Amino acid sequence: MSTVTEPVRTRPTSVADAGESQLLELSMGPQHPSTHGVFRMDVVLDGERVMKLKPVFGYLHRNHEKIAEHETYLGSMPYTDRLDYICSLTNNWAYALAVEKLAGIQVPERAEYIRVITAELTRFLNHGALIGFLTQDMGASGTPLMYAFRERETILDLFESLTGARMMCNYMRFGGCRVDLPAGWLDQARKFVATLPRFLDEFERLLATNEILMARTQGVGIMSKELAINAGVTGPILRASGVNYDLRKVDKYGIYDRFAFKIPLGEHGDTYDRYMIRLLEMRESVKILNQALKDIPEGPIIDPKTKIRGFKPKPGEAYGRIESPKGELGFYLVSDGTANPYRYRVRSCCMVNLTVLEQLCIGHNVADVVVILGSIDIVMGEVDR
Amino acid sequence: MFGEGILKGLAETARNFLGSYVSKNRLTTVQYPEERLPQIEAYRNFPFLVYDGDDWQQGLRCVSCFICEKECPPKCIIIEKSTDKKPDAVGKPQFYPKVFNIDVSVCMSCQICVEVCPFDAIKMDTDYELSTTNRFSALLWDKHRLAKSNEHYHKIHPTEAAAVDAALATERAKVAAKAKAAAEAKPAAAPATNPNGASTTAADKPVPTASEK
Amino acid sequence: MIPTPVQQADQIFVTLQHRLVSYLPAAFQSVADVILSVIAIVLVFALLFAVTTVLERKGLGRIQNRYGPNRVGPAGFFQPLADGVKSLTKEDLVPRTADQMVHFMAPVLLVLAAFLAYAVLPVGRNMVLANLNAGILFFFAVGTLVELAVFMAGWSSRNKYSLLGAMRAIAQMISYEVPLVLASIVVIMAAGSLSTVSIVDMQTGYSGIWPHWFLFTPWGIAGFILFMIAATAESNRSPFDLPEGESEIIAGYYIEYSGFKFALFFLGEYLGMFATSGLAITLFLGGWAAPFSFLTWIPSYLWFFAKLLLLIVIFIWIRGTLPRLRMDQLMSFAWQFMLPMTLINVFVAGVWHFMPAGVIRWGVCALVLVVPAFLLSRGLKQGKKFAARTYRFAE
Amino acid sequence: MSSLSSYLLVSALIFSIGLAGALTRRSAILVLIGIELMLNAANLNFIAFWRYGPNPQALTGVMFAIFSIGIAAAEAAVGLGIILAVYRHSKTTELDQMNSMKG
Amino acid sequence: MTATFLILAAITIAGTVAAMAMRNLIHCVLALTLGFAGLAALYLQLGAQFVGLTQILVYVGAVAILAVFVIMMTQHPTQTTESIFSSFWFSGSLIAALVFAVLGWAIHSSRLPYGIAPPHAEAAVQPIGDALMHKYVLPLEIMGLLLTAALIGAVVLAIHEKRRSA
Repeated sequence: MSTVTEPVRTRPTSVADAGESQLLELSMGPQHPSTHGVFRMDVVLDGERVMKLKPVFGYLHRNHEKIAEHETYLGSMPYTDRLDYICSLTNNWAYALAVEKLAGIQVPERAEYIRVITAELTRFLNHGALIGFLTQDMGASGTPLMYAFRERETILDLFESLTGARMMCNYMRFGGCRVDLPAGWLDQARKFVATLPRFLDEFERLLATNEILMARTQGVGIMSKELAINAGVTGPILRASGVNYDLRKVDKYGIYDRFAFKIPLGEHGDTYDRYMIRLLEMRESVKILNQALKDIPEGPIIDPKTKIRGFKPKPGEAYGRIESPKGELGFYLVSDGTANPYRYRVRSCCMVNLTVLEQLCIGHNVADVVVILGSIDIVMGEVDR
Repeated sequence: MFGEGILKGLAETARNFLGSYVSKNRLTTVQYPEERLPQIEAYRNFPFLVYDGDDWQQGLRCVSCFICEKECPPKCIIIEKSTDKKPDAVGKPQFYPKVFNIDVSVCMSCQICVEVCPFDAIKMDTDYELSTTNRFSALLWDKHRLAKSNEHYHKIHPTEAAAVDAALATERAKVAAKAKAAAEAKPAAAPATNPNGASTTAADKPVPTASEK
Repeated sequence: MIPTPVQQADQIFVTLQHRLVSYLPAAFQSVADVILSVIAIVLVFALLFAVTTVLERKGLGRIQNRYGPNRVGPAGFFQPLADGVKSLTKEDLVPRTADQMVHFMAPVLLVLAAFLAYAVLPVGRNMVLANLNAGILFFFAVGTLVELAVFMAGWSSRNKYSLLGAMRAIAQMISYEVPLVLASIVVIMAAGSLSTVSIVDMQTGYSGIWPHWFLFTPWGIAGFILFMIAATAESNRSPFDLPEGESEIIAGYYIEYSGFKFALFFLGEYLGMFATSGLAITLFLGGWAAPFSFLTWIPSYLWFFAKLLLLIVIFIWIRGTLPRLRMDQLMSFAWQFMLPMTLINVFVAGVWHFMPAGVIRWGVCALVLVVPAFLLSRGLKQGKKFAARTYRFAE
Repeated sequence: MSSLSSYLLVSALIFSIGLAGALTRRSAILVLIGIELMLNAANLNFIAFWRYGPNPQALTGVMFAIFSIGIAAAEAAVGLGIILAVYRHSKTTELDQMNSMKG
Repeated sequence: MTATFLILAAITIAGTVAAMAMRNLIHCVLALTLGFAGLAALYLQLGAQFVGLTQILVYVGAVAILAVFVIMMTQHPTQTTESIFSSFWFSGSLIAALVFAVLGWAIHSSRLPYGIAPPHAEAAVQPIGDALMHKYVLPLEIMGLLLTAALIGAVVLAIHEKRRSA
């Protein structure tokens, strides 16, 4: 028996429950299949109940910020693709926004529309993939995931024909976008967006009222408003806790004030709310897409004054933030007048959101840990940077 | 009633199961080696060096100006300049790269080298069947491996290549005219206007847009 | 009496076996008889396993709008061959700290136990290896060996995940064995026998074209559904596949197995699924009996396997749709829903026995089953705590 | 030696093994298992006597064995439960160390 | 004294001996299940199908698993036992040996009054059921009561922990 109990540690001192039952320390990850990357959780279990949980990250650390301080401003743009590698276009936008603030560059209208369209498509594919992965974490053998990926493929095709790459788009430039929309792209996009509500209906029929899903998610991992605000959580999981905070409404960056859309808010802050908020946000994204695809004007796509080579903004600092699909993604830049930023810092929504994991998981099951982690929606590329 | 949502879900999967036999658009899978997706024009993969004419060494547009080496974010380009000169794409005598290596195991296909190149010498290829059995030498592409003809460029990015060709042609005509004028006026004068002329071509080139709209 | 061609076709394997055995000296005949049957069972069900793995992957693929395996052989049907070759040629890794002997014994015992269960399943008319007096009891007895094998696998691997998986598996199997047995008790009550052969024989009659299956009674329907739910849990299939929940405890009790031993676990799991499905067919779906009286000319064994495939398809379908339950929900489902429902079902079967035939009997029995089912499911939802929600929108 | 007596001999052997285990092992669980073995040995006797007895139709031995199995199951459940309870109290299942009657 | 009997008896005795003598408690229980299975096979060989299968169901399926669970719950990592036998192992095994000697002598020397040649008898399930429902209905009910009491007792023992930790 020694080998079974070898890794087991008894609870140390508490007289009331010392030796009552044995605790099991379980290392979930970094090779665990449902940690969404190389993430590790040191979990202490009592039976299957989580008593302690320590998130351990840094396995994917690649020195992004320091590399960026040695790159030109443009040279960092492809690296931002790799932060949250599912939503490279929103990362591009956040970085471009920061540099534009720093250098005081104006963005032509058409480019703003393209940015909104690509960002909302990105939001759609991110939320779809997330819900797929979340149900996969619940053991749904991949069916919802495959449906989400079916739609994601089409979005990626659109991205590819626009930017040249499916995931590492490297599309936005300071003052606009790299290339204009190719011929027929808008029609293709309109046609595709018209099919999205049908996909959402299908998705809802498949799982939204499923008893097992409700039992697995309702009342699991409840995040209170206070906790969410105190921890600095942003994005859909903040709104699932009932806080009305969406940078698209708060900052009205880009041209988001031109579109009519609503912010769905949860009440309970549990995993089911986080799941449903994303479904509803996808519907709102479709609304924005329809408006943007209708209104998009002709015109230049990039400020003609922007220089590609030898871009040196005046000394100063700027913080550009957007509502990425996962939360507030911000880039803080300090320029000393040279071609490289003096300081480059990423405000990663994934990492900030991840800090609440322990509070959400304590007292739940091992199986719930995986689901809660899935509902927080992290990408290790952005957490570890 | 308990189980209603489960039954709804079962109906949905059954619909998809049957639908996958009926409608072809449900199946997004492409049976890869037999069927392939249509090549998307904007697609980019790894860089290649464009050459004009038939001789890849003579026709190479690269003048080894080191801009791409400097701008490349992951620093995967290695250039060594030649000591002698040869006429470049527009007809002016220029240095050429003695060594031009790209470590494609480091390259992240960001296209920044293409954007910064003032000579339209480096472009993005679309070849994606690149597996090799040697991860060291086979992934370090040298000048010969990188050199692809202008026809190849036309094949993979027709609109973009046409725009580039047009820009080059006007440039060439300008240089030729200037050379003619110089030859007529003062045969000893050295052609010194090259960098300005080249950068205007680069700025004139918001790549595929002009012709598409 | 000279058998008709239909009967000949029906009994072709039985006569073939007799013919083959008759060439042997009399002393060996009974032994040879058994050996032949065992070989036949092993071959047929191993083949069924191979076919099912392909079918499952293709079916799941189609459900998920994919093609599924279609590369090896015609339409991918030689995929199991490739898988088999792969698992045979893979290195067999055993953790250094593992309990070597137990680690080795576990998959063997699992497959052995799974195959043993087929001894009492009548796959066709006169086609049963052992017509045991207590056949169903035998079935459940060998089923317990599976629990032991699973425990041995999980414990001997010296892995915390496998131990968690084994604990889950045992807790689940023991909990669902009770409703499984109770769900089959209604049939035993009606048939008055524990012998699988006589239970099937009782269901071979027809009134008009309709067969006398136990399914066509209120307690039969309820018993079948309850049995299938419990069987899903017993064979660790989705949505009750917690012991091997790949997203939580990776592969559960067989995480440390590789190569052929891993394939054996796979085999054992599928064989267990076939066996419990076969028992469900035997108990509720008339075994090898044809569903309509005018279809009796189709050989009996074909009917058995057709029904088996139907149940397998349902398993695959459910797997393609549903997420997994949690351990506590699984347990409360077993004890708060399955156990009371099976007990009520036993009661209903008794009422059915003593009431005069007719519509009233049907109605009363159905009512006695439906009302508690409704109330219990309400209880499972914990007083409507689980419900679809509406959301508010902010501008 | 008759067939019956060979069964009886096996039964006696199992009984003695169980007894030896129950008397000598330190672990309370194994002591319980030893007792189970002794019960089983008795069951084997019942079955053997029923089988070789003058009146197999009466099923007396079989019935006795069935009841014995049922009671043994109850005994094992309660026994192991008690071991668990004792363990919670004294943190050991070793009989040598459970030497105090007072909690 | 057929070959089958010899094999089964050997398996049974080997299993029980291993169960009582092995160091690792889990191994003990696994060996014990072998012994129980051998016993069940002996019952089957004797024609007591119902009892044999019930034996497997109850002992392998329930008692052994329960024992395994209890072992896993009660094993302590710090618990390093030098000896698996208690301090009075010598007297204990002596007593057991004496008991076996007496029993063996008794069996050997007694002239069994009946049944040298086994008659063809089988305990079919139906007569057992009949007997349980008619002749032995009172013992059956009492056993049911006993089992219920045991169940409640076990539940009480299990709930005890929950209340304290809560």
